[in-house]
Parts: sequence; structure tokens; C-alpha cells
Amino acid sequence: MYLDNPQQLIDWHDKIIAKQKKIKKKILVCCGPGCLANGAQDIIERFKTVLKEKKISGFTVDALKETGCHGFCEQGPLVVIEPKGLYYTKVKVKDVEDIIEQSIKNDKTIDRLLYNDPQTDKKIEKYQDINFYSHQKKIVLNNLGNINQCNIEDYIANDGYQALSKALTSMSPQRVIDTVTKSGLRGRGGAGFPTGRKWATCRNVESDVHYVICNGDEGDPGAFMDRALMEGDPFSVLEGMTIAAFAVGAKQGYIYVREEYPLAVVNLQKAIEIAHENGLLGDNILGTDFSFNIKISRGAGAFVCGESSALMKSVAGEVGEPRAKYIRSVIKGLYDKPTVLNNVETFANVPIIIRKGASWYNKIGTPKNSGTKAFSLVGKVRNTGLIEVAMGTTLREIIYDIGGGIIDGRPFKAVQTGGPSGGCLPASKLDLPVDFDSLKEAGSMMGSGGMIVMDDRTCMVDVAKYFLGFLVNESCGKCVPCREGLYQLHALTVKVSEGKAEEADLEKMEKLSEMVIIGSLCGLGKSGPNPLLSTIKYFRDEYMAHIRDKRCPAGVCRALITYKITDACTGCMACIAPCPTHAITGKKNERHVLDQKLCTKCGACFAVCRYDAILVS
Amino acid sequence: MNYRFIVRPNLCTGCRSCELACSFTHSIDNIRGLTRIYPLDGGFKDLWVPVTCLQCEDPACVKSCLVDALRLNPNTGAVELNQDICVHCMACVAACPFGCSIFDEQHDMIVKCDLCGGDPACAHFCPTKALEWKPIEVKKKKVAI
Amino acid sequence: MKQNLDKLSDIFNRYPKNQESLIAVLQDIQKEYHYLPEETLQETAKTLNVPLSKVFSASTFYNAFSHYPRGEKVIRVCVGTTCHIRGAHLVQEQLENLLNIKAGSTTKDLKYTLETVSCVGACSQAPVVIVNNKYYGHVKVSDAKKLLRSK
Amino acid sequence: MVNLTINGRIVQAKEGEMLLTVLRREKIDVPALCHHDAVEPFGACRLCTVEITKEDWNGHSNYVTSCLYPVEEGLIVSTHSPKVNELRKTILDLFLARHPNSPEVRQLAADYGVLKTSYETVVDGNNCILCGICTRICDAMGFHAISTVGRGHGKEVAPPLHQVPPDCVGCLACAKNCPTHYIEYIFDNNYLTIWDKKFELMTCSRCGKKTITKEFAEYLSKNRDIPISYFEICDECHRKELAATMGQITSWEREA
Repeated sequence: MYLDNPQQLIDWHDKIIAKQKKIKKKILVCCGPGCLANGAQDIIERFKTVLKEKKISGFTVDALKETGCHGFCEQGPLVVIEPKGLYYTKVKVKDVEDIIEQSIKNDKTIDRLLYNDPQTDKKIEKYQDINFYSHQKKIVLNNLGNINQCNIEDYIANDGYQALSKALTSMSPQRVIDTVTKSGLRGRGGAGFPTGRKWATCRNVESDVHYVICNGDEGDPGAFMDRALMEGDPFSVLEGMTIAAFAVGAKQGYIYVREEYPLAVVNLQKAIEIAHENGLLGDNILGTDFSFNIKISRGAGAFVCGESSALMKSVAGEVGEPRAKYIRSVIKGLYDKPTVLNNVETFANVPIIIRKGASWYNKIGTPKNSGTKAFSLVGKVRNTGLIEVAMGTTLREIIYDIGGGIIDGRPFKAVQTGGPSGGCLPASKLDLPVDFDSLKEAGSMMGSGGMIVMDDRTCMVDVAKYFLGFLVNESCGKCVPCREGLYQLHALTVKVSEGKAEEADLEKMEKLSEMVIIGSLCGLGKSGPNPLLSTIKYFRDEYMAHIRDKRCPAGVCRALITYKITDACTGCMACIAPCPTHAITGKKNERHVLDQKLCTKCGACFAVCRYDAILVS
Repeated sequence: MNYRFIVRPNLCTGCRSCELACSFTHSIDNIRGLTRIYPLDGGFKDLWVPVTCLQCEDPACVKSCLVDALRLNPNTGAVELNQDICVHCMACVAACPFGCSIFDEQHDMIVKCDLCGGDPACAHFCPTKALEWKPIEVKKKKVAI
Repeated sequence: MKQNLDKLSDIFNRYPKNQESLIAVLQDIQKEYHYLPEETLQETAKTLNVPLSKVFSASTFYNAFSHYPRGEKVIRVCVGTTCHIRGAHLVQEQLENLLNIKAGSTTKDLKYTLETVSCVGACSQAPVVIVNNKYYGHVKVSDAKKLLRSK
Repeated sequence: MVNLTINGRIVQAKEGEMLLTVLRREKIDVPALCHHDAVEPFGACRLCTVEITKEDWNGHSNYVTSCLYPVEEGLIVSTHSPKVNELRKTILDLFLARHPNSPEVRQLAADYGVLKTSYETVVDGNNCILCGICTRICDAMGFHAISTVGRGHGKEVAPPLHQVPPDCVGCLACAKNCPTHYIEYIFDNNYLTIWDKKFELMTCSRCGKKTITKEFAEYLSKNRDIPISYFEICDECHRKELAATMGQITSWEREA
């Protein structure tokens, strides 16, 4: 339906609501990255065929919704039956028929598919009652579990495009900027620059052309919030960008999506086409004289392209080398024109702020850090998944209340935020409120929202080595401190992990880090040493153990550990085949023997042993 | 005030004072530069022609420069070569139809007459006024350009 | 190796002929041929009116592009942070040993290509291995052989 | 005009000028290996980094590359503060680890008191410091014959596909402006070879002297509207010819 004026949007909204009221039950199948990896697609196909075969009166395929990420990826694939909120976890294809028979045709609950609370050992029927959900505050991610991914009717039914309509009809661009400024929204990409101020600067630059770019190059390893948003709720991103374009006077926008997210590209493309068909993008949006187009620009696998000036070069089809930003990109950005660049989550916040007002948004979170933040809670935590919490929630609440603590009840060691630009925070910082300023002060940063929990089996030297290795691979190679400095820092961490370092090397690393930070051209180099510096700061003992005692306390650094087979060995022979060097020998039911000379310490035996008979020391 | 650079081959004795003056004036770190002016055999008996840049109206050297290192100095009327910009591609040396962009091997740079920034040393030292740097008399008739 | 270039014009027709389309075009070529044959780079330079050196520079800068033919089965080991601390490097090593190649290369018989990828955003399933775009979660070292056999 | 203080001295500069330009004009010795006036500033070598502050910055200072930093009113610049010197030393130390055999790098490092690298020497280090001057000049001249290839520590300068560069005309600008003289070229009788591409040289029809490559002359003739005949005579023979022509005129004048 092509919308010629704002009134038509309201009419359409009412019509959809009326239509949806007729659907008695909805089957929401999570199609987030985690559930897809676990086979959600097969489940959907099965639902479709079974629904067709059974021909239940009052039920068509319409009742089936392929939603975005529901968050609790650990328990996927997830199926939710609304309106009751029945929450089925780890659903398999063979369960589909059962679900339809029991819970759709009838009103029964299938006990075996319910979530089992590990603390109380009780089955929980509805997801609202699960700790993982009850401690969250879902604003931006709210649509994700509820609507069909690329269905504009679902989006409009959930108040979608009302913010755009409000902005275009009853607000001036300046008032839009004022509202965003007053809301206190800060860039969700990591650095936390006030969004309103960015827009105002861009608007005030005189130029024939302004651009709006959405940064969907979620490069931080261990983060997938933006992926979930782009795939599961693409219209909110488009709406946010359109409002931003209206505010700064842009006619052309770009969404830069990283190469590893093909589904995000497909869904965004679909959403853009649908928005065009309905007069919500393109010329004369909603019949006003405001026009805006969005083009998708695919990344091609370069972490550095998350940096704004590199991203703009990449959009222009060039090599993604950053340039020095003494002249900021809001003033001279893409093709040297004033450009607003925000990340996916920031744009997704905008429609909500415009719709509900700045003061409503302001009340969420803390005074200087309003709103919520989405995180991907992963690592050695029990409940991994996609979460959204109010700013200022403590790390402890996130890791223990929502995350359910560490896997296997092991001790918490550190939490890594901010990806390769962030740092590792130790247990003493667990009560730190999560916001831009507190994390930065503690030596880490918000980053785009990856939160990786580590237990005592994670070696901090190894983590620092990992991140530096990552950055050496991802550095564009333009400036010397980053190209050569990070390379040498990585070489030094390798030296530590091999037990070949001296105490003086630690100081050398700290000094070189400082020089890389002040000397590098872009954010990648300037924040690159953070994982190293934060681990040296909080886990100095562990470094000293590697250097002085030639010992890796976590049992990770290969040069410093040995694998041994203990008396617990039952002689099950499970470890013999996986050993790539045939270092393990033994007969059935007899204790196996590991030849240390042949052992390459690959950990294959350790991973398969079910009797904890392999000891790492 | 406007000046003009006058060359009178019939007055040239081939004493090569101009060469010396040019070379000394363009010294770098007390090493003499390559002369930008050459008194050459004019073809007749005892006729010398001091050959130097004619500061053409539509200079081939400027056209040949791909990095814009050669520019007209509106104050002196000389086409000057900015050494900081020059990339030593030798295009101007090859392109000048009068051979007046020259490669100075000693200093590893391309040189050409710059009229000494508005006071050419060669004219100063020419004993016979074969080279002269003279103010232009204001003409009454002016042609609108 | 001469490549069939017929599909190239289809790819070019999808985009405006300018530098802005360069990366998209290269991606489509990569998708079509599974790598970037030399001739396609030359054609791209000509068609988009971008210097060949710029095309080559971009195609070597970005990780997504390969200049050599890839195997029938492309195995990508996610080495994102979560996968790393859950042992992805061990899986990678096991695959390297089994295939007798290093990550980033292809077996001589062009059957397998082993690559690493920095994060595919499926961290809750860590470690993750992707075989020809199919995701395998919670992979163990001992699963390596199974992965090679998988379809 | 803006006023700024450089190492305690008040200096005037034009608005929009880059700090390094001002420093060079004031004869303040700040090293820079990736700077060339023919091309846009790049900010890759970071050696020209200086410390800047302003009176109202409350003692906070910032480190910026002077080649890229536009001058501002009231800027207070120190070009050799302890931190800046330490940074330069570190960069030269890193350079020395990667390019141990480059005389230019060794000289500059020695000037800053770095005689031996304190880091691990990079095994396959060559003398290319990846300053990008060659590729940027090649781009500025409009040839785009060479470019950087790859990224990160393995980045290199190379012709496309690592083959003979089709767009190269053999102007030699890349080689002649390389700060470490890494790019090789060979003159051999009538030929010049660079980037493995062999070029025929123009020969003076009078004296037989070799000038620029034929391809370069043809390029200039075609794109810059210069008669090809100009390139057929060397500069010396051109001068002789001019003298002979002028010998027939008594005097000539040009207004200046």
C-alpha cells in the first residue's frame, strides 16, 4: 500500500491491528544467528508443512512468525507460543508435530521442552518468569522476538513508522535534533559521542549534499547485537536513518554491512524495497516534500572499516585506509561532504526516542548515560545470548542474574568488553556499573557491546596475545606505530607465552604500548594496546608466573604445559583416535599412556575425555 | 613597476659573465648551481646568443608538468619551478622546445631561469648591456585585454 | 587457466559503472567463480573505469577476496574471541593436520579450502565452524573428521 | 593570518596552512619520511608528530602529525618535547627492526641516538618503509600504475597482479622520490627497465642523446597537447638551435 499522507499510515495501522486480533495464537520461531546455526530453518519448514497438512481451523501459515533473535541463544532453537508466552527450548524438527497437536490445537504444555531453571531445578512455563529475561530491559530489541523479520505490517502494528510520521508532520529538523540531544542518546558504536551534537554539527555545515551512513560493520569478535537488529528488525534501522536524514538534511544514505552477515544484507535489501513500495523511502516520503534513499554497501572483511574514515573510503569503493581526523567526518566525510555516521543500535534507538519523547527516554539508565545497551553475553557463562539492559546495570547483575554465573560453577576470572579496543576487567570490578564513562575509567570501553566472560581456565596472556594477533592481521598497515608497533607487541606476548620473556620485557611492552597509543593514526592503533595494558594491570601475577616461574596457571599456553593421563583413566580408548600424532597408546580397559615426546599439546584428548583423566599442568 | 628582460645578441661578446653570475646566484650550500643561461654560437662570425628561458606565453614545460610544480609568478612574469613539488620526471626537460629546463646533476634537481625572483643577476653583470632588466616606460596607449 | 567470462556482463549490469560499485562487483565475481580470476580483474578495471592498480589494491586489502581457486568445500573456522577461549584454535589445528595445509590455503586436489574468519556472530554456539555456509556449533577437536565428511 | 607559538617563539602563518609547512619555513628540523609537497599529506610515518596545547586546555596536551594539522590561532606547539622525542625514537627503533639495511633509516635513527633496535628484527624486512610516496605520486601524475597491495604487516608496493604494470610509462618519479631508494631501475643502451617493464628511450635526432621514454613522450604529447617533435631533440641541441635562429634576429624583447 503506497502511503500518500500520514493519515493513511494511521488507517493502515488500525486495519492491521484489527486483522491481527483475529489470530488466536501465534507461533514465534526464533531465527536469530544462534538458532539458525542450530537448525531453526528446518523447524520452520516443518511447521509450514505440518500446518498445511493438518488444516486446523482458524490457523493458517499466517500464525507462524519467523522472528529475529529472541536472545537466549544458549537454549535455541526457541519457539514461543503467544499470547500465553509458552517458551519451548532446544526444539527439534521431530517436536514440531507435537507442538501443534498439544499447544496449538489444544491448550496443553509440553513439559519436556520447557526451560529448566538450574538453580531451582524447576520447569518454567513462560519466558517472562525466566531470570535471563526478567532482569533485562528490552526497548531496542523489543521487536526482535515478536515480529516477522521483513514484514512491514508487523512493524507498523508495533507502532513502527509513527516516529517518522511525527517528525515529518509536526516537527522541524531542529526540533528532532533537540529531542535527540535532550534524550542524552550517545553513540552505541563504542565511543559514546552524543548523537544530537553530532547531528547538529552536520546540519550546520553548509553544503549541497549531506550523507547519513549506518555503520553495520560489527567487527568486534564476540559481538552480534547489530547483526540481530539488522536481520530481525531492519525497518527500525531504516526509520532511524530516515529521521536522521530529515534532521540533517540528507538525501542519500548508506548502510555498511559486513561481509560475514549475508542474511542481514538480504533482509535489509528486502526492507528497503518494501519501504519504497509503501512510500516510506524514496521521493516524497509520506506525501511530504522530503526525499531519502538508502543504498546498501557491503563490507569485504576488514575490521578497520569499522573506523569511520576507513568505512567512508570503503563505501566509495577504495581501500579502507583511515585518514587523520583533524577535520572531522561530520564536516568532511564521504566524498568530502558532511556526513553523519552512527551505528545500527544508535539508529534503532531514534524512532523510540521521537515516538516516546526525550524525557521518557531520559529516565532510563543513569543521568549521563541514558537509555539501554544491548550486549552479546558470551564466553564461559551459563546463559549465553543477546541481552539488553538499562545503562548503569552492574557487571555482576549481568553475569550472575542474567547470565546465571559461570559454566560448571567454575570461578569467574575476567570479563572482556569492547572487543580488541577494550580491556579485561577482573572480579574486583564486578560491581562496576556498565556505562561509557565507568568502563573507560576502568581501562576498558563499551565498544559495540560484546561481553565475553572468562573463567579460571582462560589465560590472560593468551587473551592479550589473541587480540594483538587479531589486530596485526587487521591493521591496514598505513601508519608505523600500528603496523610495526602492534607486530612487536604481539611478538613480545608470544615470547611471554613461551616462557622466554624477561621481567624487563613487561616494562618494554608497557612503554611501547604508550607510544602506539599516542602515535597511531586511527582508533584501531590508538586503542589496540588496551587488552594488553588492562591484562598487565589487573593480572600482573599471571604474567609474572609465565616470566619467572615458566608456568601458565590457566593451563593454556602450550609451551608451558604438559598433558598427563591420571589414574582416573578407565581405558575407554576415546582419546586414542583423535590424537593427531598417535602419542597415546593403550588397550581397552587399561590405563592409557601418553608419550610426552610425541605430544603436540593440541588438547584433542582433553576435549574428548569424559572421566577428567587428562590433567593439564 | 613593470620590468622587461632584454636580450641583444648583437652586443654579446661571449664573455660568459652571465653564466658565472647565474651559477653563483643559484648556489646551494656554497656549491655553485648549474647556469640557466648559455651564450652560444649564433651561427655568424663572432655572434653570440645568450640563450635562456623565454618565459613563453603558453609554456610547454608547464603543460608537461603533471604535478603542477611549474607555475607563472605573476609578479616577475617568470615561470618558476617549485623544487619541493618537483618529482624529477624530466618531462619539462624533454618538452621545452628551447632546451631551457635543464637537469643539474650536481644538485640532482631540475633548474630553469626564474629571473632571480625579479632582479636577474645576469643582466646586472653583463658588461655590454646585451642583457638588460629595464623598467617599462608607461605607454600612453593602452590596449584593453 | 582461462575462465568463462560470460557471467561477468550480468554482474556489471547490476551496478552503476563507477568506483563506488567496485567492492560489490568484486564480491559478486568472488561468489560466481569462488575466486577472482585475473581476467575478471582486468575486465572490472576496464568496465568500471577504475585503474587496474586500484582494483588489485582493493582486492588484496579485503579478506573476502581470494586470488586463487578455492576448494569444493570451504571450511571456515570462526576464531572470534568467544570461539578462541572455547578452543577454536585447537579445532583449526586439527583440521590443518588432517588436511595437511595451513589455514588460508587450499588442498592440492582442490577439494578443501581451510580459512579462518574473525567472528560470524554465532558466539553462543562457540566454537563454530562453517562448511560451505552451513553452521556447525559447539565443535570439538574430535569432530574435525566429521566436518570433513559433512556435506 | 593566525598567530601560534612554536617552541616558545611567536610565529605567523596563513590560515589553512599545515603545521609542517610552517615548521619547515621556520627552519625547525622535524623529520618526515612520508611527506612530499607534490601530494596530499598522508600521516603514515608519524615522525613529524608534535605536541600541541592551547592556553584554555587546562594543561591537557595532544599529539598530532604536523603534516596534516591545520594551524590554529593560539596554538602552542613543541616540536621536541620529551614525549615527542621518545615517540620518534620508538618509531625509528621499529623502523630499524624492519629495515635494518637501509642506510637512510640507520642515519636518521642514529641522529636520534638509536644505533641498534631493541626489538626483534623482522626476518623478511626490506628497505621499503611503505611511506606511499611512490604510489601517491603515481596517482597524482594520473598513471595509477602501482599501488599498495595487501594490508597490515604484509603490505607492499607492487604493480597490479604482480605483473608488468600496463599503465606505467617509465617516468621514474616513483624511484626518484623514494626516501630509501628502494625502487630499482636500469638504463641499458636504448632501454630503461623499471617494474620489470622495458621501455624504449627517445633519442635526440641531432646528437643521439637519450631522453625520456617513448611512452612518456607519447603520453605527454597526446594528453598535454605538446607536439611530439619537441621530444625528438635533446635540451642541449634545442638550445643550439635557438641560438642559431636568434642569430638571425638582432634583438628580441619580452615584457615582464
